[in-house]
Amino acid sequence: MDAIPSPPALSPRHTGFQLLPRQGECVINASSPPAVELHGITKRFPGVVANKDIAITVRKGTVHALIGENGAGKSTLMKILYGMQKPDEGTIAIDGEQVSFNNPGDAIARGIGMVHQHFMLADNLTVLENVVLGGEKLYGIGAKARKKIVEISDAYGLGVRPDALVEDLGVADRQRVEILKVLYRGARTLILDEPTAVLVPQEVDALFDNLRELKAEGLTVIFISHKLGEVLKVADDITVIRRGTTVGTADPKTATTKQLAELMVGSELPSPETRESTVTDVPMLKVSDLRLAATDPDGVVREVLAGIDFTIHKGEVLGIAGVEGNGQTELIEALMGMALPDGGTITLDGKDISATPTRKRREGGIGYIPEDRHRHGLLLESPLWENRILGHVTERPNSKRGILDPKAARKDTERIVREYDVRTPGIDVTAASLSGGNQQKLIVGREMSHDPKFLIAAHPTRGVDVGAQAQIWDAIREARREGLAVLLISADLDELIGLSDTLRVIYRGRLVADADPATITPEELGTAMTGAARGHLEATDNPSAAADGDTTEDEAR
Amino acid sequence: MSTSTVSATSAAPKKGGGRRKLTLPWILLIIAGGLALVSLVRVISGADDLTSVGQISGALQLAVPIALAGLGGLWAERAGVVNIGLEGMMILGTWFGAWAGYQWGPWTGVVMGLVGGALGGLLHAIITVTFNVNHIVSGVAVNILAIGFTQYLSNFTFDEAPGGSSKQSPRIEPITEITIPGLSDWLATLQAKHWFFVSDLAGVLGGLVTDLSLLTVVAVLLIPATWWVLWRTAFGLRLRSCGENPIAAESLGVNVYKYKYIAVIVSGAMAGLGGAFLAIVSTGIYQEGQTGGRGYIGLAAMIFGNWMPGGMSLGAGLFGFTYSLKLRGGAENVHAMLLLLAILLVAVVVWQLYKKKHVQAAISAACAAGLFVWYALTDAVPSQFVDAAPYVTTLLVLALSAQRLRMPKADGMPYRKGQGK
Amino acid sequence: MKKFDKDRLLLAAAGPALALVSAFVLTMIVLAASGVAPIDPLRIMVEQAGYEDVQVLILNQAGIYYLAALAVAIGFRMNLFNIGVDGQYRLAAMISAVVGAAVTLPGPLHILMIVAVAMLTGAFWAGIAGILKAKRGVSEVVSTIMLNAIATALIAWLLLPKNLGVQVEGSNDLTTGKIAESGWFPALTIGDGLEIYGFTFVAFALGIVYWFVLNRTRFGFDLRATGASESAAQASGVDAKKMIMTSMLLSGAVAGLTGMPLLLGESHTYNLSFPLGIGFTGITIALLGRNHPVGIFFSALLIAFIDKASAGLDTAGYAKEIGTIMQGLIVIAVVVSYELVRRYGIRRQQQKVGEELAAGHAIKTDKEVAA
Amino acid sequence: GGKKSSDSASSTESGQKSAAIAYDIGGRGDQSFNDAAYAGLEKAEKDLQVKGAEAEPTEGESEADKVQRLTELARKGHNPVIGVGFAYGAAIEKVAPKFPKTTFGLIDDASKTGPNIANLVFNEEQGSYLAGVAAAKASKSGTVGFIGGVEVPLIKKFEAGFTQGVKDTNPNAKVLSTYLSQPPDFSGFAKPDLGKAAAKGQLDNGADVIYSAAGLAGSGAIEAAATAGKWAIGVDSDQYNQAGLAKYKDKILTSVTKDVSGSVYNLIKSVQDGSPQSGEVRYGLDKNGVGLADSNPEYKSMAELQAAVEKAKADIIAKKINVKTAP
Ligand SMILES: Nc1ncnc2c1ncn2[C@@H]1O[C@H](COP(=O)(O)OP(=O)(O)OP(=O)(O)O)[C@@H](O)[C@H]1O
Ligand SMILES: Nc1ncnc2c1ncn2[C@@H]1O[C@H](COP(=O)(O)OP(=O)(O)OP(=O)(O)O)[C@@H](O)[C@H]1O
Ligand SMILES: [Mg+2]
Ligand SMILES: [Mg+2]
Repeated sequence: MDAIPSPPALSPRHTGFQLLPRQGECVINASSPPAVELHGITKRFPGVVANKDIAITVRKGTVHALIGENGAGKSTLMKILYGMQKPDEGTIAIDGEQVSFNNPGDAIARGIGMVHQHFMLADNLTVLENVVLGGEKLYGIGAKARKKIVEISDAYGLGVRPDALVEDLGVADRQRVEILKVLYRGARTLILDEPTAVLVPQEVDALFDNLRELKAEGLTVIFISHKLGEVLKVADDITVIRRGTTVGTADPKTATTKQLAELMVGSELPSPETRESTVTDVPMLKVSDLRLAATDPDGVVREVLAGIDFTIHKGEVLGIAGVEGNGQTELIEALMGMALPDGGTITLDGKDISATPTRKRREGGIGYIPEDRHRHGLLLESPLWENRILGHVTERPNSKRGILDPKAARKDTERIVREYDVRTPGIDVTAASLSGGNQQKLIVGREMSHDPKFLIAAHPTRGVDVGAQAQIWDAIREARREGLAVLLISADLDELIGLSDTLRVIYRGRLVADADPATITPEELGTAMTGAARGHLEATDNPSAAADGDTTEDEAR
Repeated sequence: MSTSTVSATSAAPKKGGGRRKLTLPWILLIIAGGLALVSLVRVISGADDLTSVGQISGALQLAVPIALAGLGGLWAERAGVVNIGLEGMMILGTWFGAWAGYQWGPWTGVVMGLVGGALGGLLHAIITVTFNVNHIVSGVAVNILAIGFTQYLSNFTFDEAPGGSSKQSPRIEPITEITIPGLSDWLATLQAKHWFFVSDLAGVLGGLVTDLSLLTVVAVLLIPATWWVLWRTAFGLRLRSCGENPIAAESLGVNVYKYKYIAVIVSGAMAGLGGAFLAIVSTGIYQEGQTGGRGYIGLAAMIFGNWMPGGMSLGAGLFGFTYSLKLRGGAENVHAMLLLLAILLVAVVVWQLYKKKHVQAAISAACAAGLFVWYALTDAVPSQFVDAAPYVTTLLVLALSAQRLRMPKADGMPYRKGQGK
Repeated sequence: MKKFDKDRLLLAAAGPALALVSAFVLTMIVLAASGVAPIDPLRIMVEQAGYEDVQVLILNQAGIYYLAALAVAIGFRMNLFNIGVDGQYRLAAMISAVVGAAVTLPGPLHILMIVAVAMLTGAFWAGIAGILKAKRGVSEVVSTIMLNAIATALIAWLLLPKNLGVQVEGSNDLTTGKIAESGWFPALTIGDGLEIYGFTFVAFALGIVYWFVLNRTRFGFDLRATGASESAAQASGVDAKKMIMTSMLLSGAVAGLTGMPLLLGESHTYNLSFPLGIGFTGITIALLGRNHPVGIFFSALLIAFIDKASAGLDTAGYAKEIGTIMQGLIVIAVVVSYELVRRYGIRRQQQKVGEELAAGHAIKTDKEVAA
Repeated sequence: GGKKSSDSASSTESGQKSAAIAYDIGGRGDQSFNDAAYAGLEKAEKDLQVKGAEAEPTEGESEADKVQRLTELARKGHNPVIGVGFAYGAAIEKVAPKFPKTTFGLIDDASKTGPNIANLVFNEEQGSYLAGVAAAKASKSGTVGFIGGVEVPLIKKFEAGFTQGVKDTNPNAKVLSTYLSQPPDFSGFAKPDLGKAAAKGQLDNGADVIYSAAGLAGSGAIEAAATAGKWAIGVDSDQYNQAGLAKYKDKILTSVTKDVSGSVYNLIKSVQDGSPQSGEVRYGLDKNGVGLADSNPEYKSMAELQAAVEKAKADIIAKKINVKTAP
């Protein structure tokens, strides 16, 4: 990281890049003013400068991508544009007109809509209620609003059910509700903050189709993502932010992901590829005929896991592909002992642990990188060193004979922070004050510090920037080489294919298909995840898969 | 080949879709069933007061202050502010209500009771919303302050008034009570015949239309009104969104502070109205310590009712009913309740057997048998247990009913504008 | 770095100072508004606290409050709101008094037994709420409110002469009979019959235990983790239901001790005038002390001081409700000023960063410093 | 040792006599027990030129606070020092030996004795017995009601006497009895709405005379009875004359009085006279320590009832009737 030159010294070293045009000279379309023009934006938070003298110009009717490391200040900048935060310095112009937003209401009135990185939905309210909230004056809160929602939903193929409770929706559906919220208010400029982080390829494609359609209607989209391939695919312009300031722009027609990554973090784009196999034939985790039923609030019993059978050997990474909500969460919970299965056995390193409590399983060598780090991995309001103890309170160096050893725990936290490059001012800051990527590195470091025999890694790099991604992948690879068995669950199919030694597809609580990561393409895997394929997937089995990559607009419906 | 549109919705097994809603016919059927059961117990035990006009109207009068406090809690918590200061706001309501009531008439008292409670609410709002202080601390402080201020002020006001003292106000003119002339008498006569079910129904209906203070009518109407405002208006939607996810609300241009303030002030006003009701309708005077924990009971009724007006009034009604039972010839009435409980437990046993929960069924059966024996061997329950009846009943109801409580998601959480993630 | 620490120290002291000053000012405004000379009552109160006998009263009361607040705090540390301390300590005091009066054992054993019975009773009563929460999901707020009332009724019934109670000829009181002297906790006598209950020291010692268990044991870590995030704690291997039970039982056991200073040091019997309501004061104190043993200690002292010092106001011709008002104002002033100081601290930090930037340093966020 | 709270004002100005009362929970202004004690002190201030001092308890206080209060009053030189209510029993037992020259008055408790303790006790059951006689006579339905504020032995004494009086007068009569709360929850004395609800229940069950020994909650019972056109019987003081109840006074048949005020006055006077009372000072019907009020003209007009009451009173004084103290 030391290699990164400080921003002012950065020079356009690659073709396709140019120094950022300053002083608003960037008038691409002379006839109409830019949709959004941010100038000299500075925003300070306690102990950190989130944005420093940022300037961005977004042309009307384009998709403008904003990329940068975790904590680079992208979300902050967008929140400023959306009126959720006030800039300390700088100006905002919308359609050539200088504006000042005191709250999101002002921004909405100027036709700006934002889909936040973390969904802004009230779980216990219906879709309709979530959509009309704050915009009740438009169409009321009753039948007229419902009609309008259905209308928009149909027009863009969002497939939203107005009367469903949001808590019953999957992530993709929530995303669509968020987009609908914005469209409902008649936004002309849409901000999408990492909309694809939680989506599978098909969903991403569907989203991009929607974006193109919006663009065709003259709407402007600002798009944030860590997935550089996507960015190149959908964006018309790209702005790169580093450490709170704009460091350059790129032309998606000419730039490569490698170049983008280098500009972002000054290092090479990492790849999850792991071709040398370390798989042994010593089984580490054996799951047979695992079953789990859940009871709905209204008493209906459903099978959420059925007949799950698999074995993970020492040094093997088993990847599970699947659309969210098909039993992955439950599988993890069953393996961790947070949910007791209704049948089947789980054997870890020869020992039956089917009825063992979570604590004992963790002591027995299960490491856990949870899918939702805020809910399952961290005590957000506690200092880092206490977070280092979490989950391993009974193990050294955290405690001795039932008594905590804060000194040792702190020392070890410092080691983790060093070894895993967790960027933090110290180990006494709260976990909440780390950016997502750094939180994730801390968790990975913690779980790896107890020499797990078996690691559950759920979306280990979700929302994490490319640099941090590489570190996490390296950590997993290294441990695997030393005999670690890994269960990998990820929505990022490149990651899944690249890291796994074996691939299985989960669909409606069953493992329906398996594939060889050496031959399978993300598109084929994506198809299988929708339940379209069974059994062993051969690359040749599915000739249409190749077409998936460039799905066209009309297919989206 | 159109894999691209397969969404998680269709692929993922739906979670809890199609929650079953209780429809009106079902509700009526359940009520009728309950009444029939009570009626049966009444006929067997001869405790005719169980569903008498007086019992029901007494229950209503005892339930109203609790329900108003509960309603107050509901308003605040729906907007995400925990209000344990209901008791204090109620105290303010009793004091202000009586202070204005004895001087300028009961309706002025009612208005001032509202204002007094609202002042308490305002204080709570300032501390919790503006200063973002732990809601429970603030509520506790409001309670302490309300006690201190009213006791202190009484020294200067009531103490000098004729008929008052430093602990008690002069008497307040009563509020008009209405009794529907023909109907009420007819129902009372019908009830006095002690027929199975018919008399009970007559008693219940009669209780609801006899000696009904106008303020009771207002209070009872506030329950559906609250439901309508919170669940059927844009204002209510915004208010509830502040309790579910204030940051989302903020991101849509809702002024969360404003709605929280309104909610907490209305909450205080409701509790204050409950206090005013106590002072003006229930007793006709202010009396130090007269709320006696009813604010807490209101809070409990609200949680009991799952933060919904209907459930809350059910909880308040249960309290009112059992309180009234205990106060009106407690020993005998509560004795009859033993039988009711035993019968209910038998039903639970059957259910548990059906669900193949044998251990639980055995425990329930043992309890039921114990209650039958107790009922058969005695004619009255010791008065101390009579006193505990409302609380034991509540606990039992809670323990036996499946708990699907769901409080507003951001209830009690600190919120600061512009701090959202 | 050194300067920074001094800043923090200053900020830490600013909170309480600001709170006390503003609480006193507010009280004075209230007094002045009601036409009472504002200084005088306060002067009387301060004067009261200078007297040895009042000091002893304050200390003893603080010990009692301390126990109640610890009980509440244990619950709070894992997001359980035990409103039921009031019922728990009363039932515990009553049952242990009965047992203590019925049995005679040699010195320390007798005391130990009474204390153990009290803890068990308190734990039992709290355990009902715990079991209802763990098994049936009943909100502990509701169940403990109910259990308080039920405890009252149960005690009233048990205290009847036909059950466990004793009514001395000619007395209108109901008691549990007197505990033999072997069951009295030795007190620290400081001349002229002034006694600091021995149990007061036990109470404060328990604060150390509380601190140790919470901050230095695995169990304490699990408990705090559950309070901070139930889902994260569960994933870390904590059995949430067991945790609810355990902490409720612990909270109840400590609550059971609340009555002990009085029972073992003063009344030696449970009677109709055994104080009630201490559990509720305990909530105030626990929150005021931020559930921290040292914080609780000071807030217990503060509340006890106001209680006892204001008791003398009415003999001096002032309404002693002034004390209650002051308590309310202090609670508000303390928490609000903590918040204000905290915000000020953040703003200052922000300013500093801004200044550093203005001074032309490179963009040097904290994160980079550590990297 | 340090200074004591009472050191500063070491004693009242020399020569000036003073007496002190320490109130029970509720304190001055309760229009009942404590106010009655205050009335006695007030009278003594006027008639005997003693200076009066008062001290109120705080809610939830313990024995130690009572000890402190009494000690402070005694040390300041007040004599006598009177504890209003049996709650002061244990405290007086502790303090009295330390101030042998001070007389301590203890109301409602005869169990804690000492050479300088005067136990001022009342035969509430005797007054209540007369109320029972009156109620039985006034009742047409043969059902009467008793409402007790809090179920403590003291209030049970009222119930016992009342029930006995009713039964002795009309063996077929039915007595309904209700308590509003259980100790130590003393809110039953402070919630008139509970009194009202209880009275309504009794009225619905046929009672036409209701006797309430429930402090302020009794006003609710009186209101309910009077509104229904039935008789109410008050307690402690002559409630016919209470301003707060003026609206219902016509239906207040009588009140069972308990001369707390007189007992306080007598004790102060005895101290002033140099022969302080000591030991049990019992106020029964004989000394008019308890009795029935007759302010209501309608009561006076009921000759038969009055006759029966007078006879019962004479019988009790003559010990022909022995009134029980527990139901
Ligand atoms: N409300 C806030 N209070 C304090 N600091 C904040 C706040 N919001 C953001 N920051 C800081 O500002 C910096 C930029 O954060 P921001 O969320 O904008 O990053 P980002 O570029 O969106 O990162 P990511 O890719 O992880 O989403 C972070 O380092 C963070 O520490
Ligand atoms: N209330 C707050 N107080 C302090 N810091 C905050 C607050 N809200 C946000 N932040 C800052 O926001 C920064 C980024 O938060 P955010 O959750 O957007 O990170 P992220 O990297 O985008 O996370 P994720 O990858 O999980 O989406 C954190 O570094 C944190 O410092
Ligand atoms: Mg972001
Ligand atoms: Mg992120």
